Parts: sequence; structure tokens; C-alpha cells
Amino acid sequence: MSANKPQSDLFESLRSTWEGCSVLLDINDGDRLVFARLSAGATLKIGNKNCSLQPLLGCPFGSFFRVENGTQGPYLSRYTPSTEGNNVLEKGDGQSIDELRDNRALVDNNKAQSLTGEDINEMRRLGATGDEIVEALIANSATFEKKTVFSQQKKYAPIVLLRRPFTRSICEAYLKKYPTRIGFLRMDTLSLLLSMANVSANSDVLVVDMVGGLLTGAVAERLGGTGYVCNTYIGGSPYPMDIARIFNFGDEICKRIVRSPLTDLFSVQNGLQKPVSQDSDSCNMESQSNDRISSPVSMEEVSLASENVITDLIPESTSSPVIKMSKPAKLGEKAPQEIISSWKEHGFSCLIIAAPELDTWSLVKEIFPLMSNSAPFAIYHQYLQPLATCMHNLQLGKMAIGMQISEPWLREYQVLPSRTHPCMRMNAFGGYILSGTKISPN
Amino acid sequence: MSANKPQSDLFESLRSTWEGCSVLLDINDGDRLVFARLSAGATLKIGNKNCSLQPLLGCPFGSFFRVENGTQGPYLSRYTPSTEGNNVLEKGDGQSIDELRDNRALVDNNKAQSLTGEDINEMRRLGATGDEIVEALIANSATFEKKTVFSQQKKYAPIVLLRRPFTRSICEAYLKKYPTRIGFLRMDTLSLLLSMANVSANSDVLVVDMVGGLLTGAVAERLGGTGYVCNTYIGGSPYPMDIARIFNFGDEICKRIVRSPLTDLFSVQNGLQKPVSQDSDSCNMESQSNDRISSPVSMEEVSLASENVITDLIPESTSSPVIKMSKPAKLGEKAPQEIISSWKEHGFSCLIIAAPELDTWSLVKEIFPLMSNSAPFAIYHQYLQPLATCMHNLQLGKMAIGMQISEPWLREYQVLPSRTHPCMRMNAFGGYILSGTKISPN
Amino acid sequence: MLPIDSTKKLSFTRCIRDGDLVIVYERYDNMKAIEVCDGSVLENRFGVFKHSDWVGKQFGSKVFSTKGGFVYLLAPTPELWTLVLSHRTQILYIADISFVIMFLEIVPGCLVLESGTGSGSLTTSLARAVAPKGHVYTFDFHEQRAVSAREDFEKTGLSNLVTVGVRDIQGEGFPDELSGMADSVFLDLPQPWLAIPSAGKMLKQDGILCSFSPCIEQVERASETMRSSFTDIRTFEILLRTYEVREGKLDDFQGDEAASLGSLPRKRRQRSNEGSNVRETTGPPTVMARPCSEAKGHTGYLTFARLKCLS
Amino acid sequence: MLPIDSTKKLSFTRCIRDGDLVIVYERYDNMKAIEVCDGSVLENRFGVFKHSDWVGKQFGSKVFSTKGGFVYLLAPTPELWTLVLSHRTQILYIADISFVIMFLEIVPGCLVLESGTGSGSLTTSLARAVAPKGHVYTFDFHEQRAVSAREDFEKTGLSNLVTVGVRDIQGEGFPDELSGMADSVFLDLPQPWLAIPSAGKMLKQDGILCSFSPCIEQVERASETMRSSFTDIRTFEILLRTYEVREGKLDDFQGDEAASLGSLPRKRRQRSNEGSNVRETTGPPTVMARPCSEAKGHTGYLTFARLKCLS
Repeated sequence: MSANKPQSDLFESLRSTWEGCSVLLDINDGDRLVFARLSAGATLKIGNKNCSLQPLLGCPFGSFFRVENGTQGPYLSRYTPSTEGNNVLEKGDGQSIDELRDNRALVDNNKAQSLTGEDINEMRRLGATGDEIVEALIANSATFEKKTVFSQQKKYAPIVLLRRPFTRSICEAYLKKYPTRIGFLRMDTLSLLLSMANVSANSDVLVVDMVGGLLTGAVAERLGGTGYVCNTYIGGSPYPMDIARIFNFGDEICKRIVRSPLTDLFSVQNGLQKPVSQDSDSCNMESQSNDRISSPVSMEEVSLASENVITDLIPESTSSPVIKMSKPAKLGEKAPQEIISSWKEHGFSCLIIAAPELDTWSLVKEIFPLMSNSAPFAIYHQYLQPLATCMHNLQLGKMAIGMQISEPWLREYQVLPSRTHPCMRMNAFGGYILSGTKISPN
Repeated sequence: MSANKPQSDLFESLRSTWEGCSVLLDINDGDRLVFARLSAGATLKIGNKNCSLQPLLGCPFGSFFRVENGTQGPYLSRYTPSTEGNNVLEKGDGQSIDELRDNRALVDNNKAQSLTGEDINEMRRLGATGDEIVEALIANSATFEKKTVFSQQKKYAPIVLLRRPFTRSICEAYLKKYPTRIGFLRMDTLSLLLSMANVSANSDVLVVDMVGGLLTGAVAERLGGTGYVCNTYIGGSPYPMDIARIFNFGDEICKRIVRSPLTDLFSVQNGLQKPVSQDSDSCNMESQSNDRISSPVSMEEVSLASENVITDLIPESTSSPVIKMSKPAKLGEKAPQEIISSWKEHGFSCLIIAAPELDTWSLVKEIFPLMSNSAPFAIYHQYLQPLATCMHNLQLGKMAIGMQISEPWLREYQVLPSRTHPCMRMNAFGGYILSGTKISPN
Repeated sequence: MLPIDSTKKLSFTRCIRDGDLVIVYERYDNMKAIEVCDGSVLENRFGVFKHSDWVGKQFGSKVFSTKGGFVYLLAPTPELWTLVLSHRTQILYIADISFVIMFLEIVPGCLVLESGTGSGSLTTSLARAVAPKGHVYTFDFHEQRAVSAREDFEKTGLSNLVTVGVRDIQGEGFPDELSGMADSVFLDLPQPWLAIPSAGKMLKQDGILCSFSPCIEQVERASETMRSSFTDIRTFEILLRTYEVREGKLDDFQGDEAASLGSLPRKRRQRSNEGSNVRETTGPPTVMARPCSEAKGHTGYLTFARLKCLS
Repeated sequence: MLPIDSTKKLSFTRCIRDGDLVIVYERYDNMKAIEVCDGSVLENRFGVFKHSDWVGKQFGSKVFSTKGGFVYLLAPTPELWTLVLSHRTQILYIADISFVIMFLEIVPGCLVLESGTGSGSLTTSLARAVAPKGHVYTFDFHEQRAVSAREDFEKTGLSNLVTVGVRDIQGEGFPDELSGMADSVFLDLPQPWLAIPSAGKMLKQDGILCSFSPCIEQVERASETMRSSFTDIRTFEILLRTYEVREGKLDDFQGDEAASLGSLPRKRRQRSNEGSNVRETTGPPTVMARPCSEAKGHTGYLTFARLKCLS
């Protein structure tokens, strides 16, 4: 059912925007990130003014725009930045060292370094979100990298960079702004899940995606309109997959994203000894959940800067009415019966689970028979113990081999002449992954 | 009982060796580490010959010796090395880069990089010790740092560097050679335990040391002959504290190291509602364990190099008979009753637990009342869960505040011109620490 | 290796056939890639395995030797291939590979350039990411290494997705005919700064470059070179820490009923649950995990940059 | 702060007295050092606390405000001091401090040099390590900072162990009168290489030097300078990762008796154990810990070196 027939490859050579395409707007070098869907009538609120996004249509991804004032009010105008974007303070002789530590030059000032590592720990204990901490950092540190004269100026002349949303940028933006919506899934961890499960063209990928659709979208991006990603769920309501709509998926890819309750993936005739769904009102629930799923999330704002840096940029999170006309292709339809039958016959090519609220083993022992033999799997969790228990039980049951629990550790660096060091702020936890390969039960 | 009376400070200005002092012999730049106690009759086997350690007596720590051949056979002769010890291949223009990655220069050779990160993982799964892995690395990697022409030459002219053993070097040597004897306690973790528990002069420190005496020795080093370190134990047999004998402790320090069964630290009259020891045969057991404890461990070899690098250096792990004459001061005597009474009255100043085989909470709930109020504590464990449970229970019982579970992460770097990077091999796990402060129960 | 042809896809009904590439799994630390050939045998410490016994079995099956030993036969994947391939050079492993592919935004249909090919570990994953219709052009300085790599891609069925060229990219740059064609470029070279201008020429507008280097000085110089025509220059390092899982529980010295506090000599409890008489405890769970202490401490720095859009 | 005088040692019988320095603990994130002064009060969001109520209480006691709020009174330690001290500069924290003291092999009786003093965070721990008879000579370029540091050491009772000097160590080096006296030297300077030759002069034979720098270029240059008269040059970085502990358990969706597989809409279970009807499960334990995601990503590199023994 997922044969290698010709597809319209949306990813091929579409380097410029088009009507209805999803874009990532990076405002002021990462201070604010907005996901938007372009149309002639779409607008973006910058400061207290709405700017039409129309000038962005047809422009290549990577273009810069800035707000200029015309007779009709402010508008976005494309321009070519000079090299100031990299903002390097060059000093050639290696003598000029990070001002941060030059005690001889530093005036006594309790406020200069008022937010410390311990403070951050303490904020965390108080339940502060990562974002609040970032904002506090910016607000408190005289040396925070972004807080340069240049950034101060930007708030009077906002610069908009047009980006194409990919898994990486979507994941990075959500992790910064709404980490709980994606279960704190870091981009490197997500990339490992895709590798470890061998997601490749023509695969039929079973996912349990309780991370808002990020996983589903990431898999669909890799499938590129081939194979299927089946987003399965326990109970009557599908898990939200709004984030998958932020990807720039065309029809070919969207129709390869389907959902199915776990019960429907089993049936009496497939010999897997599973009860049929006892869900008598499933039709009713379907229509409800369908409604919920198809509500368009056409503009999603991820603002990364502290209030005081971009006070004139008031978040715009409601979509303009016109955008509904360029609604994205439908995705996440219920899997058709013939596809389900094919999965029953062949088994899924691989399995990825990102369900931070579920006990792993309870889920895995149910779902495992749906995978083809020799199929690889990758399971993400925020806690180690559920994965350890699951691994142990899979070992005892001789259900899988080559198992490993791993934890990625990612570090970003500031690389500047005479001022190279790891970034002072880091995301210290990317979660755990249990990976392995299913083996034939006998 | 631990008043601030004058002490003979062994650590003061003793920069040269003396009869009976404990030394660390670093042979061939870390290839082999031997802890020895110096005496006129002590010998060290280098190659298949015994060299007298007599020439080391009275020499300053930091001296170098090499084996020379005299009419009476080989002997250790002091010499001043040139600067070859740092072994830097300098190239000034930044163009010459790690040969490791220069594919243009590398001849195809399956053996050149035959041991990989995955191989190491696999060795680990097979139960290889860290040491075996190190040896395999040296044997397999053409680029392993130690394997230079210089190191090859050293086996024909061994160089002995005279070092004074401190907590740091003892811990580092044991971690490399016998990690299980010290419960995988890493030097940075140990340093954190000492800080977090506020070990300071005149403190009465209660330790549960199931790491061979390393913790006890480290605490005694910090006390410098003041206060007491009480090594307590569950059951009839004290835990071994052989490693504490490797430290260069004089009488003043040794007598501040005492042991006591946990039951003896409680009694009916102290109001702490603890049963007296029911150990009717405790005297008998004491004498047994006393014997075990006082067996001299006067020379302990920690060889760090692979067999093929130092084949002519056959490990010498038995002590020469003469060494018994310069037996170290006795340490770890049973705590006298009057000291125990004083602890009962005042409480211990702090608590450190390194008992990787015990369930933390079971131990802590017994031992906690022995600490004075406001006393800090630090507990090391290899597993997270026992500490999490303990912290949770201490919180529920309102027994402690300021609690934190932390995990140190230590990284060593190779710093060389144009070839600076983190070391390719790392100890990725230093264990977990639960720290906090005891509060008054009411 | 890849299900480009859907008849090769994993399935309950897809059986091992003569000519298939299988990964013979002995243990985690011992795997081998073998092409099934009807008359052949595999001989290892577990005995002699006849290939003909394997035909008709599903991937993922346990197969037995003449003397009763067993191995598992797995379908090859780029991850398994990385564990069994012949090391002609230092190779990239899964953490770096996964991160590179995601950060380079490589998706089906992309055209990707790589230098050097090395042992082809990254190349295999690049091919999977661009399949079914994209392409990877990979270059190595060594003729011999390129030949071996081509043989490998033939064996793994990736030859339609990968073209291996022999070329000194540091000295000559990428071939002119690929100018402006590449979605992404990956460099693993000792002096990446020499190849960066050419990489810039190859990239489509907004395309991404990655340079992998073990030393920080290489990163500094490469970053410096990138600044003139690239933006969003970011450097990362990624490591994986693995965990050991064991069954057992810690000594709860109070478990001994009515025993006075620790009056009995300590004995290590049995670490197994097999006894019929296992008590409930409030202690830690019987399955415990902790990080492995030995790990790769460094592989290299990954520096990414996006070509500035100046048109 | 230190029990140099044994009457100040923690004890069940040692009570808070007028003039004592106490750490007032509100929460983990909110502590304050206060000198107990009979007529004074502490006013915070929890109410008004009379110091006179504190006198006679043990350290570690909970004390109440006039309106019933409470705080804890803790005995000061260098670790608590690091959390409450006035930040005149970027300070060192417990992981770096602990490692420095162990690696420098500082034990009671040592003579240690430090530059710069900064906020005195490391100095306090150095003083504890050399007590009761060693000494710390610490230098800062700023007169004002030195004055504040002296006041702090007076307040924490460390003045007998610490001497604060005003001096540009990079420009002038350490004072000649300390030549050959130091067991260890610690440098936290922007251009440590300028001070390294002087540090070498100050050290006893076989003494150890540590230089703390945030940037790798500083480390490279410092290491280069050290090579002429130091040996065992090693560079480290140390970070601490903390863990969050929560009570609760994960959804075991099969727990609902006789329910068919997931046919009921999901509801998050209550995360508390307080109910009378808690069932045994085979799932994860009720207390769970995971790493906190936000952490300090870098403080600085610690480079250690031992003076060559040439005599």
C-alpha cells in the first residue's frame, strides 16, 4: 500500500514561498519566533501595528525584511543586510579577553552579575519555566550574549528573517517556549529516535505521539510522501497533533499521516488475540475529535526574548480571518480499513513512542506484536525507571535484542576570537531513549 | 573532646621523605603507580630486578629517579629531567592539525582505528573493567596519546617520580585500577562530599565508609589531627579501611580515626530510644576484626599501563619483610567510651555516607538522630532511586532542609597547540550525591 | 538495506531469500554482515550455520547451527551497518550522524555533498534521508577508499542513491558542475577552511553547511572562514551516555525481622528474584539502572552555517 | 563560621547567642546571613521576627514571627555563605571550589595564595581547608573590593586565617616576601599568563598552581606559559547537574480492571498517595527523580600544574 509510486516532492526545489505555505519568521535574530501561513491577507503584529505578510510571498527562504514606514503605515520591505548580522568584535592579538572575568575593569556592582547558577537552580525549584529563566537571565546579566547595543537598536527597527520550518527549528522553538507541549523533547533526542527506528522512505511507522504532533511531523518529513505514519492512541480521543500542521506539508505528505485507536489495529482474525474495540460510541467520538483536530492553527507565536527587550512587539497569536482560506491540507485522517488490514498482514516497519505520561512497559507489551520481526524501535521517556523496567521485561520475554538505554548530551559553543567557550546556559537533560530490535517470538 | 590543643602538623613543611613515610611512586609518567612505605630495606621490583628504595630517603617530593646499572646491579639514581617530560610537538602556524583526522595522510588500515566507541560500549556490556578497556585502547589505537616514541623508550630506562600521596592521587589511582574497591567514587565526587558536609578542623565527623577507607582517610586529611572521624558500621565486623593507611598520617592524625559499631553510638540513657547492642560475642569479633584491620598494607601497586608497554615491569605486590619494621601508626582503634559519651551529648558535626550496597533510607533513618542540629550531610550512591526515596522521606518527616540531589560531571582536556580538545576517553559517571542540613525535630 | 523497492520491506510475509544481505547477530558486541548464498556456511564459535537453513525464515529469526548454537538474523539498517562496516578511517557514530541529518534539514529529494567518504558510515544515513529520489555525492581523496566504498554501497543496495568520486576537496574544491545544486554540504576534513568557499558555491540559496572537526582550533578557523558568506554559525558537541540495567536490590539491613540494629554480620543478599520467597519491600525497585562509567569523551565539534541569501 | 574555637562547635547543647552569625533560611532560594543582635528584629514576608526569640535556641531550629510565619536558623558554613554573600564579582560555586581544594592538595597548615579575591567565595573555603594553623593570602586589584572582603571575613570569623592585600598581581606579581612560602596558588585573572612566573616563585618545591579561566584561548596561553617551569599540566571542567524529585506514578493504562484496551478516555491519575485505596502496581516507584533541564553550561576551565622539582 505504500509502494514506490511517483510523488510530488514538496521538498524539491521549492526554495521560495508560495500562497498557503507555512513559514517561520525569525524576528530580531531569534528574539521572537512566529510560525505563520502566508496569504495575501495575512498580517503580523509588530509593535502595535499590523504589517501585511503579502510582501513575503514568492520570496526565497532566507530573505530579510525590515519594517519601513510608508504612506499607508508600516510595511515589510525586503533588504540585504550587511555583515553586521554576525556581530563579531574582532581583536587580533589574543590579548583581549572576555570582559566577563576582567576584574580589573569591572566596577563593583551587585547588579552586574545578580543572576547566578545557584539562582537559576533556585528558580527551577520554584517551578520557573525554562523561558522565565531565560528572561530572567537576559534581564539580569550584563554579559548575556544577546544583550548588545545592536540588539537594543533592533527594537526600533525590527528585522524579520524568512525561514522554512523544518523539524529542527520547530523542535528548537517549542523547546524554548512551550517545552511541556513537546514533553521536553530536544532536537538531538528527536533526531536519535528517527535514526534508531530506521525511519526511511516507504516505511510504515507506528508512533505513540503524546508530544503534540512533533514526532508525527518529524516522521512524515522523513517519509516525504511515501509509506505511512500511523499515530495511534489509547482510549477514545486521539492525541493532539497540531504541531504537525506547522510543517510545510503538501497533500501527498498529509495523506500519509493517519491515526488509529490502538484497539482498531488489532482484530480477531489477525491471530493476535486482542479484543475488538468495545467502543460503541466511537463514531460519535470520532466526529468530535475530528473537529478538534482540524481546527486550524495557522499562526503560532514563539517569542524568545524578555519583555523589556521587545516591549513594542506585542504577541499576535490569533490568526487573521483571511488565513482560513488558505487552510493547510488535511492530515491525521482516520486510517482506512484496507491500510489497517495491510498493516495486520505485514506488521509495522518500526515503532517510536514518545509518551511521557504513560508507563512504558504497559504500553509496549500491548503494542509490540504489531511490529514486523526485525523491526527497530525507539522509546523516549523523561524518567529512566520505566525504560529500565521495559528493557528488563523485553529481555526476560526474549522479545528484543540489541537493546540499549542512552541519554544524549548536547552542548553548544560560543566560538569567537579569544572568547571561545561552551555556552554559559545549557539544556542539561534531553531525556532517555530505549532502543532495540524486535525478534521473532519463536 | 576535640578541643583546639596544639598538634604536631605532619603536613607542615615536610616536603622531603623520611623513614617510614608513605610515598606514591609514579613510574614512567603514569604507566604504573605504586604506593610504598620507605625504609632502608624496602625494595621495588623494576623489570625482574629489585631496586632498593633507600636512595629515595630524604629526597624532596617531586624528585625524579632512573634506574642505572652499577657494579652491584641496577640502582635508583636521582636526576633532573630536561623538558622532554611535556613532550609537545609544537607547530606555530596553526596549519598542522591532529593527524587523527587527516584522511589524506592516513593509509588504509583496518587496524589503525580498530577500537571504536562502540567497541568500548560492547566491551563494557561484556563486563570488561575500565582498566581492561584502557589497555585495549592503548593496544588498539595508533593515536592513543601515551603511545609515543618517548613512551616506547621509557621501558628500557624506567623513570620513577616520587610523589606524596594525598586524597586526590589515591582516589585517582584506585579509580583507575580497582574502582570497585572504592565504589567507583571519583575524586571530584569525593571533594564535593567533603565540602557539602562542611568537614573542617575540630569537627566530629561520622562516616559510613564502605569504600575501603578512602572516605575516612580523606576526612582525616582535612581534620589534620583535630576533631574525630568516626567510622561506624552495621553488624559485628568493621568495614575495611586499608586505604586510609596509604595516606601519610602521623600519630596525631591516626589517633583521630576511630571506629564504632552503630549500636554503640546509641544507648538507653541518651534518650534516643535505641536498643543496646545485643552482640554478646562482640569482644570476640572485635579481636578478629582488629587483626584484619591491622594487617599492614605497606605497598600497594596500581599499574596503569597495558602489559605490552611495560612487559619488563613485573608487578610487585608483596611487601618486603623489612617493611614491617616501619609499620605505620595504628589507626581505626575502637572509639573510647568517653568519646562516645561526648558524641552522645553534643551530636556529630556532620555525616558522610558512602555505602553503595546499602539502602540509603534504611540507614539514614537510624543514623540521623546522631547528628547535631544544623549539621550538614552528604550521601553518595551509585543509584539515583535510593537517594530520591531518602530525600522524599526526609522531606515528609521534616527532618532536613536545603536538600539537593546532584551529579558532578567532570571533563579533562588535552591542551596542545592546534590540537586542543576534550580527552577522547572519559569517566562518564561520578555517582549521585544527596546533600542537605538536618533541622531540629521540633 | 532501504525499502526503496517495497517488496524488500520488512513484513510478516517477507522471508529471507538467496542473495539478501543479513546482519548476523551473536551478541551486542558481535555482529557481522553476510550475503546469503545458498551453498555457503557461516562458521563461528557457536558452530556451523548453513545459509540454506536461513532461506524462508523471517528477518528477526533465531537460527541454529549444526551443533545447536544460535544467532539472530536481522534486516540491515544504517545503524546496524555502522556497527559492522569495515573501518577504513575513524567513523562517525549514531549521535553525530543523527544530529547532522536533522540540523542539515535533509529530507527526501535533497541533493547532498560529502567529503570525505571515509568508511561510508555517514553516507549510508545520508542516503536513507534523501531516498527515494534525492542523491548523495561523496568524495574521498583516496582512490582505494572510494573503490571500497562503492563496493559497500553496491552490497547495501544504495548505489542508485550515492555517487562516490575521487577528489582532493581541500585542494580542488567540489566539481563545478554541482554548483548551486546542493541542499546541504558535509565536511569532515583536516583543514575544512580550505573547502568552505567551494562548499558555499555548491549550495543553493539558504542551504546549510556542516563541518566536523575534533580540535577547537579547527573550529575557530572554520568559523572565521564561514563568516564572510554564511550566517547562523553554530557549533555543537554531542555525546551519548549509556545505562546499565541490573536486577537486584540494595541491602535493607532492617529487613531481618526482629534483629537488633545491625547485630549480624553483613551478607550480600542474592541479587536474583528467582527464589519462591521474595518479600515485598519499600526499598528500591528490583530493576535498577545507572550510567556506564566508561564512555567516549569526545568525537568532534559540529559547526553548522547557512549560506546567506543575498539575491 | 569554623569551629576553630571548640565552644562554637555545633552541639545539642550549643545555643544561639547574641552576636552569632546565623543563616536565616526561608526557602532553598531565599537565605540571608544575619548577626544576632538582642534588640533587633528581622522583617520579611513571613512577618516580624525578634532576635531575642532566637537566643537560646539550637542552630537548626524553626522560629516563628509575630504573625506565625517561620524560618529556620542555620549555622553558617562556607557552602551556605556562598549562597548568601554579596556578589561583588562573578563567583565560584561549590563544584569548582571543591575540586580546586582537593586538586591543590590543601590540608590544614598550608599557606595558600589567591588572586583575585573577588567576592571571597573561594577564599572562605580555602580558609576552612587550611585551618586551624595555615593561612590564606588573597589579593585583589580593587581597594574597595578588598575592604569589603575584609569586612566579610571579620563577620564570618575568618580574619585570623585570611590576609587581604590590594595588589595588581598581573602587573606586579605576588609580594617578594612570600617567595618560596606557598603550598598552592590559585589564579582567577583575565590574563593568567602574566602572573604565572610570579606564582612559580612563590611556590615551595613541588607546590601546585591552579588557573581558572572561562575561555579556551586563555587556557591555551596559560598552559603554554606553564610548560617552562611546571609539570603535570592538566585542564579540567566540572559541572553539576541537579535532579528534581517528585511523588507520583505513571499511567498504567491497564490498571482499570476489566476495561478493554484503552476504551475509556484518558484521565491523569492523581499524583498523590494520600488516598486510602492505593493499589499495588508493578509500575515505577512513587518517588521519581529526573535531571533538571536548566543548568549552568559552563563556569570555566581549571588548569593545574605542579612546580618542577629541580633542586
